[in-house]
Amino acid sequence: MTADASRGAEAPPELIQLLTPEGERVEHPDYDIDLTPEEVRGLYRDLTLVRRVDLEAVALQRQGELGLWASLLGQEAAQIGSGRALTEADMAFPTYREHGVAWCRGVDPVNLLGLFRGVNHGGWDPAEHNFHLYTIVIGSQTLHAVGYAMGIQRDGAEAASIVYFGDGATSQGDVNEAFIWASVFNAPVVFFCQNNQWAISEPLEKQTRIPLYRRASGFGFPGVRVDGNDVFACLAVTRKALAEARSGQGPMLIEAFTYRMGAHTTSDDPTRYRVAAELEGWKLKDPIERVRAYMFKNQIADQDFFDAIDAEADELGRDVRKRCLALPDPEPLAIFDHVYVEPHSLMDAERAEFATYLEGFEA
Amino acid sequence: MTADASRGAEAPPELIQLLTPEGERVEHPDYDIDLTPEEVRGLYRDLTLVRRVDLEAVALQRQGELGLWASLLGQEAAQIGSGRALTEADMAFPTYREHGVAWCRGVDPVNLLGLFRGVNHGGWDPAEHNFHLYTIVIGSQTLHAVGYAMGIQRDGAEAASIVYFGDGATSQGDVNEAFIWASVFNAPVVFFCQNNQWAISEPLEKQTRIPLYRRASGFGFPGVRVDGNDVFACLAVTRKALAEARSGQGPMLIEAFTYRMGAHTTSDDPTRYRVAAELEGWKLKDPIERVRAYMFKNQIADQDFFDAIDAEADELGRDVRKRCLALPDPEPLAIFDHVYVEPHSLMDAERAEFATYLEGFEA
Amino acid sequence: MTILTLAKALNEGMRKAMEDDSKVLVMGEDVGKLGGVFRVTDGLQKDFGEQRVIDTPLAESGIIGTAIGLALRGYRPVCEIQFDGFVFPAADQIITQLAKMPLRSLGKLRLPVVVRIPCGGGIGAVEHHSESPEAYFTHTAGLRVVACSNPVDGYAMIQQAIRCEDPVVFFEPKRRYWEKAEVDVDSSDWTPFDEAKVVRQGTDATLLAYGPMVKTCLEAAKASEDDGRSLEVVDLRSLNPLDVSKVTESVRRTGRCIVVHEAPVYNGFGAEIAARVTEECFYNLQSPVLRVGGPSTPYPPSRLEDHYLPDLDRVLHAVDRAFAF
Amino acid sequence: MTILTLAKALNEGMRKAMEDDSKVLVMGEDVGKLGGVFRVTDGLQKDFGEQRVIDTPLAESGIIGTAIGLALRGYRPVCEIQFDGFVFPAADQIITQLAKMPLRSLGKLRLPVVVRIPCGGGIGAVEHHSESPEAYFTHTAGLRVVACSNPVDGYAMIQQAIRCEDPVVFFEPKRRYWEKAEVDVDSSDWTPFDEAKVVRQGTDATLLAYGPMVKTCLEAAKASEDDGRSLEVVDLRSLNPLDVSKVTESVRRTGRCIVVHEAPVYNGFGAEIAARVTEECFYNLQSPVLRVGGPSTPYPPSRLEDHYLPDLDRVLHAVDRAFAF
Ligand SMILES: Cc1ncc(C[n+]2csc(CCOP(=O)(O)OP(=O)(O)O)c2C)c(N)n1
Ligand SMILES: Cc1ncc(C[n+]2csc(CCOP(=O)(O)OP(=O)(O)O)c2C)c(N)n1
Ligand SMILES: [Mg+2]
Ligand SMILES: [Mg+2]
Repeated sequence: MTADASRGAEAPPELIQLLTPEGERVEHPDYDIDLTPEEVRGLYRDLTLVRRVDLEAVALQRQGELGLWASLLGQEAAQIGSGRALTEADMAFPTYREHGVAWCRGVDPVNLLGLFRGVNHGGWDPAEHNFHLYTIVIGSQTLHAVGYAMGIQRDGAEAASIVYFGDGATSQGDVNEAFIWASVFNAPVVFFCQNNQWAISEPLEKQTRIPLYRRASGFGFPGVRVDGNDVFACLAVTRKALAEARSGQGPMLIEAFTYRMGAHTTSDDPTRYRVAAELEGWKLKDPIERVRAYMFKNQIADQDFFDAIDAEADELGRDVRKRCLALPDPEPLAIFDHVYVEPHSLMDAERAEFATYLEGFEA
Repeated sequence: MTADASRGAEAPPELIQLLTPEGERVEHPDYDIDLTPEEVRGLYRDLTLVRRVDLEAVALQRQGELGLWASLLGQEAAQIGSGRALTEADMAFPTYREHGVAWCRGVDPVNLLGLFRGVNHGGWDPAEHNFHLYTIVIGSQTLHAVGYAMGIQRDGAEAASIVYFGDGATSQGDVNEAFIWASVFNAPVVFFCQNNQWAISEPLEKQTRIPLYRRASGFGFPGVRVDGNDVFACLAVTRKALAEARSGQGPMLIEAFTYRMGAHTTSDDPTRYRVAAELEGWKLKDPIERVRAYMFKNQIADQDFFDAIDAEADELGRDVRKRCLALPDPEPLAIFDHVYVEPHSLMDAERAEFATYLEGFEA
Repeated sequence: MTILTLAKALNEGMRKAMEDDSKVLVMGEDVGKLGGVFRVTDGLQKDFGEQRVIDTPLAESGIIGTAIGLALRGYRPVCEIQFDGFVFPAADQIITQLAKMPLRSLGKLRLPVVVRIPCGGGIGAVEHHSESPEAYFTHTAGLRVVACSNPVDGYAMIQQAIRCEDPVVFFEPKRRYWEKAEVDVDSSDWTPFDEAKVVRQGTDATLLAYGPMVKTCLEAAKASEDDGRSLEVVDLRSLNPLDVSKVTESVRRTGRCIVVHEAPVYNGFGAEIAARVTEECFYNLQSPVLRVGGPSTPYPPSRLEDHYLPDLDRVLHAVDRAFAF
Repeated sequence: MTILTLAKALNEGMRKAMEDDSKVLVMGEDVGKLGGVFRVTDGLQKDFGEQRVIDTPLAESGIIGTAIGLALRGYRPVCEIQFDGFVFPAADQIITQLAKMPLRSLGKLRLPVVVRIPCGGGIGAVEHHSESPEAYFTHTAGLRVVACSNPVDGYAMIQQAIRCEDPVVFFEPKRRYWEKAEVDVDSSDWTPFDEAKVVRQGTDATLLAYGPMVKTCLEAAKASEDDGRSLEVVDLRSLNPLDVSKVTESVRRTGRCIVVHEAPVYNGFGAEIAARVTEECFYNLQSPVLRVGGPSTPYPPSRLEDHYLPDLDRVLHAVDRAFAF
């Protein structure tokens, strides 16, 4: 059913899917998952709330409260599915778009906004959440995740790392080096590529001429393509990959086949480079609608539940907005903070000089 | 027969071979080659002469006439086989070890020595020979070759480029980016990897856990493994790959499975990291001996022929030595030459200043 | 005369170069249909086709590495690095290959490659989108480094860079992309692009700047008038080579020199200027050459950038200091 | 007291650090069985095992990128870049990640990573094996940059760098690897590694150097005695931060300053010193700060390196010029 969506490349030979766009559960020989109604409701709640936070952030940007926002619209299932597969001990390395994963890791959404509002470059403690800071330089975090996984190996710990990156990122040298290192050291790392079909204005065929999940085979580890709009499948596939990584079976590449429903960021104008029909096609595969349909059909939730979630989402949106506006601007002298951990004479001198300079204005 | 040689990795599933170490011609369904006795003698001569030049260079280094030398010992067949597959219009991009390819491209061996003697960084005109300068920064030339091939495409020319690199180089980001670009643009480029089992002291398993030729599959183009000590097979495989590239069928990766018989360079001491038995095993697969055996068996040459080649080799060695010693040291002011093509005030000023400084000593 | 923004002037300059020479190519991320994130290549792919305006894979090393290969085949690639902070994956190709290959070949190879880098801050962007990495390249022998500051120069200098037989790193001050000026697009009677320009004459001190800071310095010079100070402003335009004679001529006359850039001061390009000017004008200097630049820290979050970036006040403060010596 | 070469002193220093802290790892190309191409890591893998002394794939970006990941997991990786000229593939990881991540995290993340770089020329090597890329890193805020010049400092400074909570780029002058000195391997009473050392006292001019050029400057100072000139030599040791007070104290006393390094002069680290010293010591300087360094060209073929590299004569020539001002 998603054959048409495989831009340019051949039909996806084995898209792992557990829930159709129409909300039908389907079986897959290698991947299955047994979810309690409670768990399904939890996933639905996650999906809905992160979409709401995302919408609020877009609005905040439109109103000038954020300098920029990179929307996850359309990619909720890929992020919630994979994010909920992680154990507390696992470590996640995001790009700049993993707001859904951040949610799963317990990062307060307001903390995501700091970077986009320009009050900091990253506002949470990675160790507290086992969720690394957002990385903007495309692909560079993949090596960090592999190094981290090599550390897990050395600690003999029961954990894995997972690293997120886009379809465009697969062209960077760093990402391919990360594949090599992970493979050579058999590191417990899962490569989670959200193929949202676009790298800003460039369609997938500018990065590869075969399906991305097959890249892994050239490096000697398995790659799979999962329906990135199917939260059940994303959860099942990632859970298995992480379990294998933790048990010493090495790395795995997961290509979550999905679609960037919005602009690349709020600065972008996708009408310049892509046709509306494409978007319409993908709307039919919405990651949230299918869960909702499934839940209705299987009486996992009633209208009251959905209403309650919507209300919670609205409340969350309001709360995020309020606290975003309250985010304090940093003090000018903060420019010199945290550049070095240990005392550094140049920083001290420049800070002092700048303080004197600023005092000159107050006088 | 080379299964044992596949260090760590599984047995080579499809090593393309047309001539066994014992000098027996074998058939391969996809690759064959019809060589006239004349051509076979030519290949034998090439192999012998480049080995002789190489030996002379090692000797020159030992005697302090070269600062360094990177020996091709053991890799003659990979280089001559592939080098002789090139047409004049094709362009080759070497590492620092492709003395055999240089020979095929008509580069005077003495010109190779300049770099190692320290009188220049590269002593031939790449355009004259369609043989690029030696590149020392591992892997960087692979992107140049792809860009060059993109130029061939734009020219609509009947040509291809070929780029040489080692097993170690496959770990560099640049090499993998080159694979991506070649694949995406379907560029007429052949990737010729001489897997000589070692990157200085590091065995192949530090770079990959599967056979290298399979790397290509992850990028969507074919890869093959050829017996790198079999000059017939190297010729046949490269010829076909180049023909396909020229006719618009895109890139190909050839892994020439061979062995670095000597040290990494004359500065290296391989006894620190590899066992003698390995070397002994590979001696039995010598790339020249098998051609000689084949020629004898098939009466393609008699003793007189071999004697004549040996004499030619000795003469060439003497000639190279003589002309190496005669290579002039560059003038001090040459430091400032060719840094820029167009006039550059900083270069002019520094050159003038240095000239005055030098004159101070003469006075 | 046509009124053009800097972005459009660069666009027209590239268009002209592409019309004049079919070997000129444009390549980079999103330079095609999108016309680049700043629209500097807008419309070029439409008019010159995908063979000449190439949307590349997302890999900066690949962009420069393949541009080198294209140049070896006789092409003249103009590469766009999307933002200043993303040039570093290409550092190796630029520093060890692009800069050194002509020398390596004893002059037999030429690499007429232009590396366009939108640079600098002041646009409220996130990390890596506001940097000024010029010093990494001015220190790299074999490269020419230039920075344009206005539409007139933008139109001319991009064409000069493309015609140059040496590799050129070409900085474009992104916060000035939308500034307008009258440009004579029919003339090609241009100042050589390795010459500085005195953009305002003065007698009491010399302000040296390039790229985004030229405008800031002009404003400072104007403001200084009220204090009765006459400041000369020199737009360096070329950072390697530096137009030493024009710079020293000015400083000898004024006796004071202040160099202004956005990049961190520590070992920034201002250091070279200060060292060189001092050596050449030692007896003419009434005060040491002062440097105004970013703090020696990474570029801060954008809510702090007004404090980070040199502005009118910071320049005038340095002028005061120079006069107080 | 033990007599050690610089290479061995570094080796012993690393060994000590690995014994003291099980989180210390050594990683790089050929650092294991081979012990590195200069044998600086000789024997470490044998004694600490492959988990702590890691032969890596041939990829510098990978080395630094994974070292960052290991540091995030609590390890203290000491990375070897095989030669100066091969650090550039790692430029992005060093400049955009290693240097900036602690700030990015508002101090929550620490990256105690050491990047060892054998540097400089004078060993008759081929291209890319003789460079001095320190200025690329001194200009990169977030990094500490140090250079050792002798076995005593080598032994101490490598341990200090490993213990430091900030990322450190650690330059080792490869042509001094085989120089010997007595090292007290039992003491850890060391000068802080961000302090300069006056290695010879003098009154008439100050020579500033680091790494390989310290020895050259000491020789020049000795030779100058015959001309009746008393030269002070300061080994900077730390390039970022610079020990400004020790440097300016010396220059104020002597009134003349010459900075010597192998790297190209143009925008090299000497530019920063010259600019800063001039600003701080303007009224004390009898002559401008002079810079002795490599020409602003790529490193030449080795038969020319004696002309390229600053030597006794070039330093003395600059001293003469300083006195002639
Ligand atoms: C090294 C680098 N080059 C360029 C950019 C500019 N840039 C930001 S996002 C982007 C496209 C990324 O595409 P993809 O990896 O598919 O991720 P997506 O944004 O679609 O999630 C580009 C080119 C960057 N951030 N880093
Ligand atoms: C970027 C870079 N890093 C490190 C080196 C140092 N070095 C020179 S050759 C070599 C090993 C290369 O191995 P391989 O690619 O297998 O080629 P071989 O020498 O075996 O032919 C290394 C690490 C280099 N030249 N360039
Ligand atoms: Mg994408
Ligand atoms: Mg090898």
